[in-house]
Amino acid sequence: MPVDHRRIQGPECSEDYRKPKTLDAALLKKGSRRADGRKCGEQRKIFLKPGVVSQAKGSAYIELDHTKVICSVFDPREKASRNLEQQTVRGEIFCEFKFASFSGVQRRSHQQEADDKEYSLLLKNALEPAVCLHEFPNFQVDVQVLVLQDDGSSLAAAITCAGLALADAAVPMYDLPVGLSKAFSGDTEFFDPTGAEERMCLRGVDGESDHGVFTIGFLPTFNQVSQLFHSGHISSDRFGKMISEVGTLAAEVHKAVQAILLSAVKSSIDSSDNSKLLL
Amino acid sequence: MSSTNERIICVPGQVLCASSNDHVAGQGTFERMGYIYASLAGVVKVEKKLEINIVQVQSLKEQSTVPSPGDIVTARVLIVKSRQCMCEIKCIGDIALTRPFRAVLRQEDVRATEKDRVKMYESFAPGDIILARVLPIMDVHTYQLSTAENELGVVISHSEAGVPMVPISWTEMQCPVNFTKKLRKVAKVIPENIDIDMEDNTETEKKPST
Amino acid sequence: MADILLSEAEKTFILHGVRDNVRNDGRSCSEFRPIELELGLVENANGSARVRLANTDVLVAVKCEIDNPPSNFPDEGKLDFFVDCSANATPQFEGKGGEQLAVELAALMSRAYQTRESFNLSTLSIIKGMKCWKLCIDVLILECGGSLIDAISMGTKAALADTKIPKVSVIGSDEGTLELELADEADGREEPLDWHHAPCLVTLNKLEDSLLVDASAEEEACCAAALIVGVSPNKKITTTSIPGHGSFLADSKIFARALNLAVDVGVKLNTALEAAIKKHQTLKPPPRGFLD
Amino acid sequence: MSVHIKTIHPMKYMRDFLARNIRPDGRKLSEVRPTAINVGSISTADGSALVKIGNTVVICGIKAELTVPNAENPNEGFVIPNVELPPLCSPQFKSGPPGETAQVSSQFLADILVNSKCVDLQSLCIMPDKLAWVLYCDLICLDHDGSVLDACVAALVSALCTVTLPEVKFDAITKNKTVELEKRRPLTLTCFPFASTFATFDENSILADPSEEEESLCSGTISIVTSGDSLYSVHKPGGCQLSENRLSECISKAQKRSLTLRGMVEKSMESIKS
Amino acid sequence: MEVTDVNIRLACDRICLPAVSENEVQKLFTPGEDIPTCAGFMRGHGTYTEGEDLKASVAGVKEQVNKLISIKPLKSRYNGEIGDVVVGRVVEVQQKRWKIDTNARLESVLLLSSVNLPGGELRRRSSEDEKMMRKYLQEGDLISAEVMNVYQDGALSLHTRSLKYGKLSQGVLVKVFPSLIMRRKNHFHSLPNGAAVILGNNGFVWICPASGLEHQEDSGSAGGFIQDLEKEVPKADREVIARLKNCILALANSKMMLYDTSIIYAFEESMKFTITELLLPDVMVDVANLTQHRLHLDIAD
Repeated sequence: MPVDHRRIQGPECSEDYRKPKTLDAALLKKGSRRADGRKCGEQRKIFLKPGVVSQAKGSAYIELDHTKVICSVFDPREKASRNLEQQTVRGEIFCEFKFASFSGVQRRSHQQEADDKEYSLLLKNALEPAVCLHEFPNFQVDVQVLVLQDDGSSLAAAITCAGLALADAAVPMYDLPVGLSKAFSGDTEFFDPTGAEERMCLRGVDGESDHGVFTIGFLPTFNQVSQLFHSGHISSDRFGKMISEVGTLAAEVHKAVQAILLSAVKSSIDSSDNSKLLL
Repeated sequence: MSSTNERIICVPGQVLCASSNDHVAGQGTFERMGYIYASLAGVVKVEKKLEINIVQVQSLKEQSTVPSPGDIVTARVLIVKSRQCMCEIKCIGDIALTRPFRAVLRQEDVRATEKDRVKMYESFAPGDIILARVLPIMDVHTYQLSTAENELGVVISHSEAGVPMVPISWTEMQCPVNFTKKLRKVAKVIPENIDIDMEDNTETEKKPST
Repeated sequence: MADILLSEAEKTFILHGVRDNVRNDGRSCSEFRPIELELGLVENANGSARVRLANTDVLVAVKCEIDNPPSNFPDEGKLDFFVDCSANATPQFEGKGGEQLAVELAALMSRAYQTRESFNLSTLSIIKGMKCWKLCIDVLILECGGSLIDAISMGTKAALADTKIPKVSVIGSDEGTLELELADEADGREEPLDWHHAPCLVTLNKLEDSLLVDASAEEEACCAAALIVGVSPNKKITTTSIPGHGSFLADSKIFARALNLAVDVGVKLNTALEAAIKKHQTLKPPPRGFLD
Repeated sequence: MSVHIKTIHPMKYMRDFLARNIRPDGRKLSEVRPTAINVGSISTADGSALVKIGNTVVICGIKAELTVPNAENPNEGFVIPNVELPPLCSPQFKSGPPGETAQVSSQFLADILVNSKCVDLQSLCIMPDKLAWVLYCDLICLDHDGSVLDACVAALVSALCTVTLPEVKFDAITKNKTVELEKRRPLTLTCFPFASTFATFDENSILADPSEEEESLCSGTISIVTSGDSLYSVHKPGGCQLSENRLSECISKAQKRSLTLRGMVEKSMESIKS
Repeated sequence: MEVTDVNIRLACDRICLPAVSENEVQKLFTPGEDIPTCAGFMRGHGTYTEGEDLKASVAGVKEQVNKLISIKPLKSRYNGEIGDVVVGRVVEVQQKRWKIDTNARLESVLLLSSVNLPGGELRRRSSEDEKMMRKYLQEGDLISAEVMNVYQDGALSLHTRSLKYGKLSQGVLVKVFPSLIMRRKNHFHSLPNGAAVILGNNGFVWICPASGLEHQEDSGSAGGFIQDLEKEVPKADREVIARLKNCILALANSKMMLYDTSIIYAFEESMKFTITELLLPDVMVDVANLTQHRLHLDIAD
């Protein structure tokens, strides 16, 4: 393997001291409570804050218990000219999604890994329908996302967080996008799953047919699904039903995001008023 | 200024009003299915023009706008060549940009008359701050500017002594220290105005920035 | 996926055609173009397939390697997808032009094959916790003419059907490292894979209220949104994704219709593919390759 | 209009302020920004800390792994610091491998660890020549608003304070290791080095804890690493000349600040223990 | 929605092409191959001399006009000639000119001064017109035009200064090899089946409802820059266009020359198949064969 001269190198090989996590079928116990005490349809408490990065045009931080994601958005800049001849009438969102090396149970590499790249694309596809792309032709808006700690639903958290960061950056948007995630195995459905629940549902417990995890990017005002990322094994009828149920769940998160943004605008108006009074 | 509770604050995707003949969507808004929605988080403003109410949303952060044809921009001259000069756009209207945009000002767009006799070196110098209008986009990656109006052209230019020069005609500026004259395409701005602005600001700037 | 230029009038013509359920080549909205399949044309690979879907042309090759099993699932093997959007297909892929698309396609494929129901990775185990097979599935895009992922998924399934894994025997162990011996190919002691449950991916392109199956490149350029659905032969959905900048109305009817259409088409696709593969396996025709 | 002066005449803007002994954000020249240290917030890491100095934010997460010691130092473990300046923290950075600034910062931290010996590498060895701990300390800047080195050093030291390592038994014959996840012991630090950065606008104006804007307008910066009375490093990459008096002034300020910072780390450590 | 079965065939069932050959197979030359010559020959395109010998520099067939020997390549991009009718796509709007993709090696040029602008023929092109250029033709638009001039470097200069040329409205573009388009007096055909085709010499074939072409000729005052995006083409016309498209592709697939008669015959012969059946390779060959047969009968008559 080539040596990375740009970083301080550790020993050639090292290994995790923890034993690999086994899947915990006990999460599926028929009781009404989940491992962290939530009901199946209950979301973790959301902590959301815009304007956390001073150097960015807009930014936001989201915390779903142990899942922690930070996002910053920059001014539109001219597109990295790939096709000079090709005039595009629409702008573009460029997303870079990265899991911090210490964000998961296992240490991750500094370089962008395959799932970082995949999530970057999924996030871009989830955000673009929400943005008035025609207002900045030939320009791209950079959206940078860093997952500080991953305990499930990190893509969903990133969508919500990036939506708020875009609004904070005053990028014109049709709606505030909301990300939601659901894991299911057999008859049990976990809304806003934790990392353990996600792993278990992705794998499925033997003998039960339907299982999987899906993340949905949602624009509540126009009732649009901008991203539907699913992995698992499920019948179309049930899947269709689950998607249609998402609307009500999204409305709640959407309200919360709107309220946070409103109060952020209010407080910045107040502070700018005060400073004008000082003069 | 009015206090917060008198203003309407909105977030992207919020319905502002029904769109009609006398209510149209302006900046920071968009129209869908007969309604005007906000596309920005900020304060709603309604501007009345010829009996038509233009509904706008003004963001607190300067907008993520890009120059559009017809805008008046403030730009800094970077390189002057014989047929054109390169600039970077610093402000669009009265919005200061955080990232500049590249732009080109061609020889034929420097002034409205006697276009063929324009000499770029006698109109601009690197470092000058100019006011210009954005032309319709021809080339994909650069904006084209024009100073072919009386009010457009050089507004701030520094002499070799490092002090701002004073315009003495629409083609000349003079250094107040060693009185050398330089040729420029000068914008028609009342000169005192600039001086007052420059001096005053140093006095009022002491408040903590927000 | 690869952008092409169309005039407004051409777009309008396509759009109105879809309203009338007559597409530019006479197909109805839910009709696939004729597909041509060839198996086993890459001799150096353990399995290979080429799919031609009108102008879309992909080559899929499977290579087997011995690897260490994943630490969290010691009794399983690995699948590794790699998509090469070569500049042969379109000059737009030159340099890094095709990279984003390649990542997207490879990720979609590995998601579609992620569950045990789609592909049983435990059949790739050699010795639990020590050695396993890793299948490297390389997809080469030769020409883009729309519905790329559909063709890739067919090619992958066919290439896996064509793949035979050599038998391995342990001949001894030395200080914790195992010595393995591969059976000679000539012995014919090779085992086929269990590929029957593998999914096919179906792209539905949305044009106004219609859903188009197997859109041509021109039609893709007109469509506002697309939904990719992975469908297994037993009518289950293995993966979904909404590529590009489009979105769908979250109406239960629309989604139910889209998902049901995808499943119906996907099942037909799986059935036709399986029949073609069976036919190939009974006929065992010599490879035609690229030269005619 | 102030915004316009700032974008069109940045140097004049700065000079006008300094002439009146005040900085654009209202601080005095020697005043540092409010600092906050928050430890142990990342539960997937074996040690972590978040440091805020004004707007500047740096997070440090430490992952411990097992490895074989180097042949040259068979009874030592490893501490590997790496600084990431992702495009997230400032538009001046591009994505991709670490740029020059990030490389210099990583090396700066590695040098401090070597010079100050704040972590006893021998304590990271489990069985000489066979098994040792390696601590991967990854520092990510989340907001790049000046004096990032100060925040990096503080984040690294505070995160190291929170590291706990499980007990490992190693059987040299069977090569079996048993990790007792329940029995964890904290890492002990021999000293607590902290960095203080100053920006030099000209010979007379030296700004403590400069912001990004100030750093870009000043001719150079100087970073001083101390732990109480001991001085570990003075890092002055270019810039205008500095008289000896000025330098010793800075050093004494840095020493004072390191004590304050140490107090803050201890306080936040207590808060997580309780 | 009714979902039709998917058709997957194996490659071994593929029909070998060319199943249709028009005449006896001509001798093919490969690059570097000696070309038999006559005394005092002249070196034409696609050849080079090495010592006394004349050799082919491209793969193709020999063409001899008196003493001029040239090799006509089998596959090539479009080599324009003055007076050719072409169909092209606007790829770039520049100052005073449009860049047009005509399948030639270099992008062709349509000067602002070579088009009819609204409001009369002889109007000076003002700078206002320059700024309005994207209003007339923008990226992606299709036009029919005539080759006005061939520049030194081989780039083509086009003009649309006739009422029959200009912006194309609703329809379908089919791309075939330029060599398959037969050179004729007329390249605009209104077919009896209700469709119209423009057989561009550059291999771009435009198929549209017959009304589409007529309509354009009426609108002289607009300079051929208007499009009707509102009008819907009736379903019956649409089916004719789809069938025509598939027939043209079937003929091209069998390397048959395209001109009005061959297209009409192919269309008529295809009627026993459904439109979608025409996408199947064996049906395509069948249609080409039947057309070939009818054309031979014509010659025999």
